Amino acid sequence: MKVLMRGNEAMAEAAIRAGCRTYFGYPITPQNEILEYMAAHLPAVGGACVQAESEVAAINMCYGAAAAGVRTLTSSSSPGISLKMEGISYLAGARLPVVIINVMRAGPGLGNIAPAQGDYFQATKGGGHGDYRLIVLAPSTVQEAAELVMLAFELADRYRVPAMILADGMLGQMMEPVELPPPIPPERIPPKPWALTGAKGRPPNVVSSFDLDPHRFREILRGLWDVYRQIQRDEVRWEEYQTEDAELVLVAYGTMGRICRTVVRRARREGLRVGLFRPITLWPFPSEPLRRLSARVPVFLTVELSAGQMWEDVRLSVDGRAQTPFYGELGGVVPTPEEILNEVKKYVRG
Amino acid sequence: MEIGVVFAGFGGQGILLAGKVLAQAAMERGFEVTWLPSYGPEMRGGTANCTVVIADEPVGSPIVDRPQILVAMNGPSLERFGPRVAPGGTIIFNASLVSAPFARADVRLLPIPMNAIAQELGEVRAANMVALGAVVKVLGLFPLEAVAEALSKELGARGRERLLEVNRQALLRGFSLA
Amino acid sequence: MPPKGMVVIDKDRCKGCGVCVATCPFGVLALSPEFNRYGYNVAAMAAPEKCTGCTMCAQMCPDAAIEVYLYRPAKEAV
Amino acid sequence: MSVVETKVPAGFVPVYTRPKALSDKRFTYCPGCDHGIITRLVAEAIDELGIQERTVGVAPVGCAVFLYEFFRCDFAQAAHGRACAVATGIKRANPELIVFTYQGDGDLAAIGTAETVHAANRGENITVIFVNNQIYGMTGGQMAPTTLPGMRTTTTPEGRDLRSTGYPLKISEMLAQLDGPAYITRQAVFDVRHVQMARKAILRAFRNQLEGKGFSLVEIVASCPTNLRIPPAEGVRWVKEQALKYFPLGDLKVRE
Repeated sequence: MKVLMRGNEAMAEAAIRAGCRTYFGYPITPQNEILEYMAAHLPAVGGACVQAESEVAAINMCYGAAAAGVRTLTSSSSPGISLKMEGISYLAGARLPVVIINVMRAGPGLGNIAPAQGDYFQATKGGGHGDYRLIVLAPSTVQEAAELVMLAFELADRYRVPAMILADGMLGQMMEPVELPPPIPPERIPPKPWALTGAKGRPPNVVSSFDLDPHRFREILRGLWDVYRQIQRDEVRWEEYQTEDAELVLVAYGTMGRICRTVVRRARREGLRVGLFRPITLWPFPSEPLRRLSARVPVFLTVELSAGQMWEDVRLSVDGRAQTPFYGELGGVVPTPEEILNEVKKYVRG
Repeated sequence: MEIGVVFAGFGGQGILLAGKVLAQAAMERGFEVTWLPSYGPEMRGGTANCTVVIADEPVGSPIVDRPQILVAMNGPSLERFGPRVAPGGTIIFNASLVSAPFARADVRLLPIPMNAIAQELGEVRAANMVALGAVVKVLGLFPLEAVAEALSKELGARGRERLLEVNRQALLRGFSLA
Repeated sequence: MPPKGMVVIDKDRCKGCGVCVATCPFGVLALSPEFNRYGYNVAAMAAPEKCTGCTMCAQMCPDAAIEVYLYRPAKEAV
Repeated sequence: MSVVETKVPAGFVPVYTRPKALSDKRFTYCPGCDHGIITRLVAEAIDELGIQERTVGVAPVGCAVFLYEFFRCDFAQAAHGRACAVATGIKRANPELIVFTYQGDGDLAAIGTAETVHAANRGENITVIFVNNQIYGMTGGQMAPTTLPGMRTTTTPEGRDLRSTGYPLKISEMLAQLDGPAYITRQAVFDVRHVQMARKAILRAFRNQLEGKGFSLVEIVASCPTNLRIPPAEGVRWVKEQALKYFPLGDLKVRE
């Protein structure tokens, strides 16, 4: 059954359905509904929701809960995610599966609360200190947001890495019909023999990101990067729309992806052969499919609510085989389909 | 087909609710739909607005620069959003609160004394439903009953069934005036 | 007659800090001139006959290196 | 003189043995460091309450960073200062676990002040062991929030100047003002009598958790002979004659 649901609330409900039983967060617009939803609904399923004293505390509470073997979520918006970065680096180092939702707003600094995509670098290139990556999933509809939250818990557990949902204020605040996936039965959540459950009948478990011996630590990180390579091989997700005969492919993610879908439809109506390539996993970035596409598409127009961040990954993927112009907006301004279509028309003619 | 409707007014006028009920009704009638509120630092007493997009294919942007329909429940909203309404569109404005008529030749201007009607019905907070009734008529996509059903769901969910009847009346009045 | 008590000091844990030596009210312990493998002059019973098994040295040991025993032949028989 | 008595002659029975909750790992603390006594007291409390198989420790950043190697129980290594937040997460995820943090003054009273105060204020049902030795030991003797007035450290080479660096932070007094905590006490380990009192306090702090009483914190005024550049055995005098002037011992809050 479809229900009309706000993006933030759909993501929160999806987390509960994914078996998330602890949530730690701190108020920041435009994602407060996640914290509020969890406060209202987690206790009913035997879970715990704590409004933490800071983002720093919240992410470290997640660290504890994940170490205890329980599925756990935190959410915030850009400035709050910056504060969480210390903890996120520790999660990556200690191999803890935590799902982090970033409902992006415009920055840098306090910026404003309007939708933006300026945290792409932070999300996909590490963000915190050290050699690590996050699985980064970018939903473009409320439906997809719910589904990707559930997937994020699954992937985080499977690979023992933190995973991030990179949404924005538009997606968090909008309501859209959504068909919520059914709850995951507890027995389908994989056991975690490494978790801190009390050293009963087994040697003690230690959750740590600490190793003073460079050679031993190198081996640990090599193991981590083996996992990352496996993720890069097996978990790349993207969507192509009308790319078959396209003379220009728009590359956009998240809410810009859905707006660009409208652009494609309008362009096609005008006889312009335009397609859309929408990365769903921002890390791992779908470089290979984009590279394949670049063998026959002459122009890739990247559209972002930023000064051009994903654009760098697009250019690395296309690697000079096609033109790679950029169109972006800053400060929380969202371009209209008309504006993007006008940009498209600089490169293709009907 | 993709129609953008903007509801705008003071915080507390039921702007977000009116939009949500419209979106709910459209969804129940099989349309693609999005609802996007203005979200800002002000909680009460400021301005509020929301955008509903109703379409027959997946909605691209939930933000609408040129809405086909504007509901302006106060003067500032009319001034702010009135110029943005697409040519050929409709501006439904609250004649109870807006004294200076908004002049635009390329749109249909629909003055409705929303507060006066609601007060007459004994529930001044139902002014938003008067407006919504008018929107449904202008849209012409589904019967008023669809909105009444959605509203009863919404009010039921909020434990305010007693308000249902007066709100139905308000919807009817708005619908008949449009 | 054997002493009332005795201590067993884990040679490798002892860091020769001397806290036990300073603590012992009966002068049982002293730092030995011998090194353990970490290079510390470890504590040892210099006057074992004076040990009462009071456990004060063990309670003060910062390395949990001292175990204390009491002479209780009767109890053992029981 | 024999260096080590390895064999226990017949007729001797143990009256004081190494706690079972400790692993075989040698402590990595400096010679004479009070950390070793405090670590052992925690292990003794775990033994006495029989909770080793349900205890999860949270190790800090500081001289006790390797704490997880010293215990035979599950452990999480926390980021600097975040131990109380990590402990909160563990406890909320699984309230059956007995969760304790073990933190120094830099970790708990500087970078982790917020996490500590708010865990205390929530009455989080955890046990916090707070080792206050008035200095950053692990990083080489810099000024801590609890550094005494006039005390020389590597960052206060002329002695701590109250006008520019403020006063020793009295965490226990601060926390005792809150309604949340169940038990706030300040202890020391400079002699046997105080070790025994500290032992009782730690035991009580764990027992409080078992009984669901809420947040319990045992501050222990300690010395850092290495960074004070004094012989280990003189740490006793330091604590007695200097530190206790600013950090008087005793219970600051006891909620029955």
